[in-house]
Amino acid sequence: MKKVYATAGEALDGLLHDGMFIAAGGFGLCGIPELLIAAIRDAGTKDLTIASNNCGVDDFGLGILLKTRQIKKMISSYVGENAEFMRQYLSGELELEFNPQGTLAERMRAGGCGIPGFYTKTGVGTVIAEGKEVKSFDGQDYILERGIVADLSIVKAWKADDTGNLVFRKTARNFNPPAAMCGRVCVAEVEEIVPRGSLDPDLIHLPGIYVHRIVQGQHEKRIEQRTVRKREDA
Amino acid sequence: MKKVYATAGEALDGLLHDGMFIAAGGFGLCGIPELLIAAIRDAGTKDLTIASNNCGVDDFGLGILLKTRQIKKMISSYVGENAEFMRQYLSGELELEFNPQGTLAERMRAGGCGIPGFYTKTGVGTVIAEGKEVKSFDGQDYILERGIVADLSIVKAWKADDTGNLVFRKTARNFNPPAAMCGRVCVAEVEEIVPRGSLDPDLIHLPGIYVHRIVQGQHEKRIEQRTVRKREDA
Amino acid sequence: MAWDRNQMAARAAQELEDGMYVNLGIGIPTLVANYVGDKDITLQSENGMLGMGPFPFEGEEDPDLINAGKQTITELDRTAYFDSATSFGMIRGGKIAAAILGAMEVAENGDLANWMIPGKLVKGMGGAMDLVAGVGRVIVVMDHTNKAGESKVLRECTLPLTGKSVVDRIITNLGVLDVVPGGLKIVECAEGVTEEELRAATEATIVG
Amino acid sequence: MAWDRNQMAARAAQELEDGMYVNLGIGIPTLVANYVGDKDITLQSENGMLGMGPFPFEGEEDPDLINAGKQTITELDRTAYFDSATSFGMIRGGKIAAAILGAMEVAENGDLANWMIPGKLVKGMGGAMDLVAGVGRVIVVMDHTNKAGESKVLRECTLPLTGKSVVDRIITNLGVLDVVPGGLKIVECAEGVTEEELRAATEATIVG
Repeated sequence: MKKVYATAGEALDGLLHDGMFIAAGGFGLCGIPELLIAAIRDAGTKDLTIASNNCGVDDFGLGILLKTRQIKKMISSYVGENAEFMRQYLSGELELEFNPQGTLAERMRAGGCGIPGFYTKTGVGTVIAEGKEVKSFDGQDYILERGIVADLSIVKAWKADDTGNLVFRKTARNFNPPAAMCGRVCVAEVEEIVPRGSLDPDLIHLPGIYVHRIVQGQHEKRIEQRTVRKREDA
Repeated sequence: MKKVYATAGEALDGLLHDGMFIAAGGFGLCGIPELLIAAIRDAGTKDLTIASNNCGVDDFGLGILLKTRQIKKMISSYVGENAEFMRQYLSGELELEFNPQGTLAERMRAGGCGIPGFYTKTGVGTVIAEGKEVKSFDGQDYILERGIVADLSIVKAWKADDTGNLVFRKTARNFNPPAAMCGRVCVAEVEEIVPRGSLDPDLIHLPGIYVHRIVQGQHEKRIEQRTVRKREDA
Repeated sequence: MAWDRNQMAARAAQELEDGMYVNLGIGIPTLVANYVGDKDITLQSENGMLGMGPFPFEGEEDPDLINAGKQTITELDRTAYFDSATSFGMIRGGKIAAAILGAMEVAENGDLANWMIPGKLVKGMGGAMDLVAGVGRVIVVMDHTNKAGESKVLRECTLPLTGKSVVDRIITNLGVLDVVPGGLKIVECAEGVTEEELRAATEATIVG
Repeated sequence: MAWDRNQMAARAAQELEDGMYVNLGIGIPTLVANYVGDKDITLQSENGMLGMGPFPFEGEEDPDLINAGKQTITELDRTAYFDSATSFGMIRGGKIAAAILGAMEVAENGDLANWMIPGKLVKGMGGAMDLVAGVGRVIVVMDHTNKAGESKVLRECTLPLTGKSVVDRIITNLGVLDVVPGGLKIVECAEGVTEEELRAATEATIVG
């Protein structure tokens, strides 16, 4: 069963269609599937609904799909840092569903784990609760949130073996595992494909069962806010 | 904040009381908190409700707490391999709540993650669904299962650092992470405590936030079913 | 004449396709692994492992490495370990393409009973209810009749269910049947078994 | 006379006890890390990290290592990384002892508003709703009044809520108040601030 593809475009071949629902990993510009996003731009797939914590910046990450008007709706927790997003949203061209960050992560994990709904305290008594079932457990109110199942997941990992076992690096892990879980098909881009058997089976973050296609490539890995401290002289 | 204790007994000091609810890691006799179980036997704590996938064998694992009649109720998915269990259960001395294995694991994880209830297809139309709310999502029926929050979790890991970061080994991981998550207090026994900084932060299975006390000790690690194959001569 | 245990396992192995992630139950289903041939099949063990290998050589048993039947096993170069919540997440989430399981009874609507006999010692369902509710395809492998010669392929199950309308295909010593609208459809008969013999041994409605 | 930003952060740091796992919001709360002294505090960053270290030295920035404010940071010898579902699992599950957050408005019943102003650009709540609903103790650090001199400590919030009845303690430039039955209780006044001044600057009911 061949999972490794030569390019991001080939890895997405046959998986894209207008109006589809995509779940994407990444937080800010950290750990985003930048090669697959670029390939979706090149494919020109339209009317996309995308569940992703953020929507990139104007010229990088999911922001490039805004510029080309390929996104119909975003499901996100935070969409600052993107002027084009705000323009399209305020003009009514773009739909937006805000999800609390943890609710979004759990909705993805739930959808991937066959859980169609779960109860959470997050958002009780706020606009987030509007239209949602409220249920009391042990005297406290919770709202029902739905699991997400996407047509396609796009994620970015550090290393993979050819069976799709993935390892992430530092905080670039973030939404990638839950996003990968919730897709009917999942395509992963990685910095390095290593030989089978070279990943310690105890240390695999996401087993290959969740990953259907893999592509290796060069990543820009742009930094959104470079903050540093000075080396103090002793 | 000192988390490391010298003995299993000291690690449990002040945490035990009659009638309490304990969640225990392990599958069969693999990855069970054998030192903490022995310390609970020695402490003589009674009327325990224990959520654990299995209940050990007659003279090892949780089975030793059956012998001493310390267990009032088990929440488990499989309790074969234990004659004393069956005797106490059939005579009405021991209560038993069967949970499907995946439901039990998810109930622990949910309780630890602040999710008081979730819906699952598992058990729909069976005795497991009796008395449980049924809800339809997208035309399919699911039952509501509750998150578990235990007074105490007891788990077994391979390695820990002194901040409680844990690493497990092979299939001995099993129920240990979800069991650890669902306890108001969690005590972990490990084979080795390593210096802070010697565990790769990317490869920690359970962050120390879930682990309040740690004890290092010698483990018997008994094998329940030794199955082998012969070396074929070439 | 009919299939023996190994022939049933070999027939069940034909259900598996390249690239599938599969969970095999205890008993005859375990034997299926011997018949997958060149197909790239990854076995899941629901206690937290993908890529289950064969039993270890004597002296190489590892107490930290067992399967869901609590037997010592080995790992492969594709193996990944994970916790029980993750393991059943992939089962419940439909990521496992197929489960091949034994059964006490199967009904024509796909109901499955394989975990308890009232009045007898009850050991528990383990992961069976999760598997039949969650995996892509449930294939039952069992003897067609019980020791008393009574059909185990029934109009309705008499024993407490493991899952409701969950079975897709039944492979017995007498042949292969699919659960279809209205009843069961004969897919094939075992070598030396006639369709009449298969029908005679089956209490369930056979359609088509 | 009143506390400045650093004095507010220093006061907030007094809320933290040895062994606590804590989440700090953006702005003044971030400064709290400078005042924990010898206390063994572990900082969570909700994008998937426990044991957040300081900013990196110039030239050592790692694009794979950022905090929830998307700033480059470093790791410590206690650090562990995990995915976002796990991260918010520990938040929602009450494993984080305290969150110290900024606010636009706080009401006397503990309602908190800090994520949106209708009619203005809405960026989203990020993890704030999860944090205030989940963590053990919510401590708000903010100026007591807005730029127009109006109280931000109110009978009722006027802005859309981040969480309902979630705030435990409010630390402002004028003092410290606790949310108690019936209203707010003055815990202490900032240096040079009288109780009368604090009351005058507060719209909320003050009890006790």
